[in-house]
Amino acid sequence: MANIELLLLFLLASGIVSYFLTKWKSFVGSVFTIFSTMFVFASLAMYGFSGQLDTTVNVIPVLSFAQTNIGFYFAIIIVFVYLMVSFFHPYFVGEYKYKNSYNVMFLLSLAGVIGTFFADNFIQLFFAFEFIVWTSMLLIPMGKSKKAAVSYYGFSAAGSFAMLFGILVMRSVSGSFDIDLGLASLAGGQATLVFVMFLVAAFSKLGAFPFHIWLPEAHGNAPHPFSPVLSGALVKLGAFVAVFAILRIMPSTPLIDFANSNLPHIPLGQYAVVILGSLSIVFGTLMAIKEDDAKKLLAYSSMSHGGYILVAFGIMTSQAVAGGFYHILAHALASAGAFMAIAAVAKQTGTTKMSELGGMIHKMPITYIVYLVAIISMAGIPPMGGFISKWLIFQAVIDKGMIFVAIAVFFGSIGSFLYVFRPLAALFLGQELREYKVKVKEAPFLMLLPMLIITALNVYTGVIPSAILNFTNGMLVDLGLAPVSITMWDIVGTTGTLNPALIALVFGFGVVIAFIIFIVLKKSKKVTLMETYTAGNFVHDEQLLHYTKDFYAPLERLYIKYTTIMKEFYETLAVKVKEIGRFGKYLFMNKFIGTTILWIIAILLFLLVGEVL
Amino acid sequence: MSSLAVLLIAIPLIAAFVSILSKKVAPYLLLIASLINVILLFYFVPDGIVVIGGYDLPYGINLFVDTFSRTGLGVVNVLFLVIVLLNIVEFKKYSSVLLVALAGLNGLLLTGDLFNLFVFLEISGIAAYLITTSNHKPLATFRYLIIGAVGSSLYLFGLIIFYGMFGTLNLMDMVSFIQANNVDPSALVLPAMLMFIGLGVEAKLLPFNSWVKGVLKDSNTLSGPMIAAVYAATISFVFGRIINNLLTLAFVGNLLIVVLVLLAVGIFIAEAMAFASTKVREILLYSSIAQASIVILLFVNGIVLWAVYLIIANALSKTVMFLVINKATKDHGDDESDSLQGVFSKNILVGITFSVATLSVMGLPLFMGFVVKLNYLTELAVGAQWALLAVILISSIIEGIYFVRMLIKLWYPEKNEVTVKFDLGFKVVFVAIALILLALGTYTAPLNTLDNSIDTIAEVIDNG
Amino acid sequence: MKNLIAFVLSVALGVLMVLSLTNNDWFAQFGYVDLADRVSQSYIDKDVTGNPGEIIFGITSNPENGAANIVTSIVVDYRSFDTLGEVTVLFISALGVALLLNSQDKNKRLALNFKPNFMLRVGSRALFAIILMTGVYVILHGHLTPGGGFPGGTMIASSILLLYLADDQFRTKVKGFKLLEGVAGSFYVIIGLLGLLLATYFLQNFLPTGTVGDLLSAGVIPIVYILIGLKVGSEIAGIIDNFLTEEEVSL
Amino acid sequence: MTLTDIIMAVVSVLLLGIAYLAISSKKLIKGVIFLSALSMLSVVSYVLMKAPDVALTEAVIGSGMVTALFVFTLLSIEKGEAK
Amino acid sequence: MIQYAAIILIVFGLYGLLSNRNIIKMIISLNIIEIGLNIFIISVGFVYDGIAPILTSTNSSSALLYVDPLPQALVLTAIVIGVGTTALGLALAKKIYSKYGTFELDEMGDNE
Repeated sequence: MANIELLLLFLLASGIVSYFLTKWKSFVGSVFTIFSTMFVFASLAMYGFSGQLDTTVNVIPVLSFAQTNIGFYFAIIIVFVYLMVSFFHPYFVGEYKYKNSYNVMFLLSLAGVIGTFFADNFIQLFFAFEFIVWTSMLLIPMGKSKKAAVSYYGFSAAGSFAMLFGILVMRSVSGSFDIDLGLASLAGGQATLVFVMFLVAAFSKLGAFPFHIWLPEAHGNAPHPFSPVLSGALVKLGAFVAVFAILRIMPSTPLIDFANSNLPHIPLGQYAVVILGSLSIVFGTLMAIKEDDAKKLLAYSSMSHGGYILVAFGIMTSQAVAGGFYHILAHALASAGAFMAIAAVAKQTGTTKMSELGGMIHKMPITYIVYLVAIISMAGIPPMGGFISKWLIFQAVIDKGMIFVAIAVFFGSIGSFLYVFRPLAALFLGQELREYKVKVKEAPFLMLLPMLIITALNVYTGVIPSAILNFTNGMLVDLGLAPVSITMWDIVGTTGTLNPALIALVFGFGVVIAFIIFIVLKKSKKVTLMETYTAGNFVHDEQLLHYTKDFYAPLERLYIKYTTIMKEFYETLAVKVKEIGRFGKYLFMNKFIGTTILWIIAILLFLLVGEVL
Repeated sequence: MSSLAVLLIAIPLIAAFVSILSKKVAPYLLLIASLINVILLFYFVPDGIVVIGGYDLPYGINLFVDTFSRTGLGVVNVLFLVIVLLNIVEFKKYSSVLLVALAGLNGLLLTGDLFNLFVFLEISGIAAYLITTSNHKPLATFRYLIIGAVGSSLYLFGLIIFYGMFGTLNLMDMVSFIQANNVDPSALVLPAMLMFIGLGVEAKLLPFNSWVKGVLKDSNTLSGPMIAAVYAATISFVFGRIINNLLTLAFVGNLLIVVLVLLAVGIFIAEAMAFASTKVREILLYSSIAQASIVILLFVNGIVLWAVYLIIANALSKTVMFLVINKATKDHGDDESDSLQGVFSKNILVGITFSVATLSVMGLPLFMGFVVKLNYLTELAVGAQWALLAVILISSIIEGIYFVRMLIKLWYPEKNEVTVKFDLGFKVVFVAIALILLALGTYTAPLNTLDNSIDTIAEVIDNG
Repeated sequence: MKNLIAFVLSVALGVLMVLSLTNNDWFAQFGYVDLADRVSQSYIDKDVTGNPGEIIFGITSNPENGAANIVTSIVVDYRSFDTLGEVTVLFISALGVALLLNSQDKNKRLALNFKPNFMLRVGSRALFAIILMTGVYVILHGHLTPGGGFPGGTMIASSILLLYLADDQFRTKVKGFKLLEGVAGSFYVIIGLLGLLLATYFLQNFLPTGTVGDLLSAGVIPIVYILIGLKVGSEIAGIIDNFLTEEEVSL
Repeated sequence: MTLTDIIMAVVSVLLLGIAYLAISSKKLIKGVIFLSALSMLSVVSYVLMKAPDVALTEAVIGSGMVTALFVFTLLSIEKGEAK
Repeated sequence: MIQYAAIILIVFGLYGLLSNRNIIKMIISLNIIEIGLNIFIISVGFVYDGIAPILTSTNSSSALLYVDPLPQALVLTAIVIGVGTTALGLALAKKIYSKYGTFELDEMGDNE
């Protein structure tokens, strides 16, 4: 069965079934959820790659679907993340306050995802978009913080309403909600308007620079099995919108022609996107470096990776765009893996604070490996998927000669080393805390399975990217870009050719050697706590540091003052709205009848002065 | 028997007159009358112009029964019956008042004569003042009375100026006269604006609505949904009819801009006021002010159909929301959102229906509010009202934020458990309304069938 | 100071409204109205349903509307529906006053500051009769002379008010008034419905209209006015009773 | 200017004057009395404008009944304050 | 002239509502608005040299020049409605007085 409509109906139905099953036994309901998700993934995977998905509509006449390469690419990645995460449900869902609705909302938001990526008109796209917003929004408060959902909704709503505005502008031009028709009809000022509106949507969904506040809130406080979905899957909705905005609206209407200048040949709008994207990379990296909570740290890393995607799309060359698309996959896998590993740790220990954890490698070695591979991919080190995408992006950046962007991009990469290493060190390495020594065990098999699959894929995408790049080449052609030339083993860039398999081989070889050295020359010595120092930061009293507290304190000191600026900005905004509200109450809603009369008199006076005089 | 529509007014009236004779019979009369009204409305009342007293318009008074008024009557009568059914035991002594209120509301929706409309405005207004006395806040009721009386006086003032200009009191006659003689819109500014303000007071448009707070923030299960849903729907329908036929003739050029700015600012400030509130009922009442302003905005822009659906969606949602919160407040004694935390953790079903209503008001998909919102925004875009669109969208963000905040507070208990018990009747009503919202949000075909009929009838009135 | 500003603002509004009206070409100047432009001329000529020809007092018989008092013809016939609403307004305010001031039905008279003497009591009884008769006259001749159900009913009520003022122990039978009020109101609606049944339309006149100017003319108008008179009288008397009594609890 | 005009002008001025007094008087009972006077004056204006029906109704209801109700309200309050 | 006075009367009533904080005075102001409005309505129907719209044995023909009867009918309704509102307002005032012991809004405090 590969009819999209039927898949949607199936998800709705299984949502209802899972409600009752979960009510009866949460384990059974969650297992049911796994099978439902698996079914959807299997149908998509079986027919989708060959483009044989059935998009006809028989039951709900208002809907209409279309399979595009881009939509399918996003869909399969996100559904895969959903599937992987659903394996965690049996162990987590039972604890939540409204466990029945958890599985329901999970399945419903999955339905929204499918609706989004297979939509063939903007209204349906918006419908599905909003549908995902509220279904996922209701899941977040089951985690730690109740406020997180509010900021998640606020930014999501801002984004989707901006998109709606853009859609409506497009509709007024083209007269229909059709995606291709609408995008093709734009020109001039309207194109700019729609471009900006879609970018607002893309940025706020991706959590890129000016709209990043919700990311750490929502990712950090969401239920543990939902954080990977948010970061690995739902954030990518922003990238999907960004494709519309950056690659489909503006290329036909460049703002300023840079042909005769020394600047790179990018329209101004895209150039701004690139700049904002690199800002996202820098800020995300810096914020992640100072974060204590492992999940929030990864959330900031999502922000910086969102920046990579934006930079890639903004540059607009085939290589860059291919890198962007590849990065979507790589980051989805890496961040899902990392978040799932942390979720597994949190499941076994109950906390995600790095300062409260340590030495998990002894108890949870497999989880450790999963996390290690994930962060290696995130940092863009071979032989993982992240390396391939970053390589492509770097190439494009250098190709365009964008020095500052290049600095930002490299800084992000180096920064990644800094911050992803911290949770690794803090959670898994270092001294084993006494309170976790006894009771903590490795995660159960059902949780390890998806993590291992993801790890395998992380490696696969880093070693043999050609199959995926072939697919993205199809997407590039759809977008009117030249495909990136690839052979079975090589990726041909403008400045050279990359053979990932070879690199992986060399890398593997190096690891093996290092491992042998490690085994052979193994002699670690015990030091006292006071002897520990890192990053040039001296330890002043005897505390359990293990690379967690104030790890990069000297670096942090440089910018710690400025980290809350954006947050304060939005808080001030909220306060201002509140003040307007209070002022409004004072002006209009006080207990004196005279006020209302005064307003009536004032308005009539205003009008009559205009009319009579 | 096209005159049967008159029974919608006559039956409650005669029941009201009889009901004061015996206190025991009164509640039954109320039930029977409102039930008969619903039955009459759906099975017996035909479309057409109902002549009263045997004198054709413009000399006599007449009633319009068209799709527009029929839709309004349907919503109002059904919701009225539902609210009455839920409250009849507790508020027996308001039976006669409610009967008169029903007659007044039906009269408002039906009448095609502007002075007759004033009379019904006063009838339903006084009934509303009396309904709000059940809050036991005489000062708030007094404020409502004074402002309401000033509002209807201004309406009458505007109407009389119109009469002085055109010599008729009939809506259709007046409109066709103005159109036939190409009256300069600037001559209509003063009376149109007086009427707008007069009705705006009743429709709780922003600068004229200080009565709303006092009335709704201490409301109970009768007065809350009655004023916020039934009355609001009625006034919106009536306002819509007047705006769409008469006032649009005056709303051109600068005056149109002034009116639109007034409404747009009203929407934003009302949402901001809701954002600044912590009491659940205050949040709801400010949000309903914003929604009412949006409805009027749509009417001013000539988007009749979706304004009508917005009225319906709001009436349904606000009924659920006010019933839930007022019941909870009554049991709990406080409607501070912090103190009502976790009220739904023991009442999952009620919580779900409340959430559905809230999500519908926020305009999220799967519920009626989304369909309505999307369509009216599209219509605004078609009319190239980008500034209004932006204001509405920005306000919607604010609205969404405070509603989400409120919902989460109501779902997740902090410390002390709040125990509120809902009767079966309440639950049935909540579930029914939630299902309607869900059904109309997913299966939009019924909305589209009404589509043409409302537009055509509006044209019929336009052309006299 | 505040008040001064408010005053200036208000007066400015008034002046602007006046200016606006004087500038308004469509708005007829005070005293120079052409009734032919308005619907009113048809009420005067009684030719709404088509019956052209001059109406002569005392001669014309069986016109569409038989009242010599044109205002009455509008109030009780042409726009009778308004009047039904008006009666309802008064009804519900009386109901509301009772609801607000007399919710327990156990009120007692408000004590007056003075002791009425014998002369006052007897005199007021005599005056009561005279005012009552005037009220009844005004009601009965509502279709011929100025007045009608509303002032007449109020006169009846004020005759009762007189009794209240003259005697601080006096109370009427509120129950009786309620009965009168309810029955009179119901009959008004029933007359309307009879119009629907016997003629074609709600509130349509179904009796012969007689000769303009006769006491027994104008179809249902006198009957309706009597009902209105009774209803208004009893309602206002009820309001007065509520205002002149106090809840015992508060004493 | 005819006699009617002059009378009307006088009545208008009186109306405004008394209305101002009614609004601005400090004592409530004075305000009520001025309101009653205003109502009587309006009766005069109705008569001037050839509206006997309205004049009669206003005289009985507006001027008589409303004033009585105001006075009763104040009366019951004074009784309450005496105690 | 009297028409303008009526408009100013309405505005005076509004001013009264604006400036007064006393409940009874507010009801008085409301009444002033209503009186002004009623005079205005009648004035809209006034015709110079018109006669009162009642057929009598002296003015026995409908062909004579009458003043507009319709506004008079409307005012009849408006007066009665005004009385209803006033009565209700006064009843509420009594209720408020028994609750707060004052007619002054300023003395009632913020707790409604």
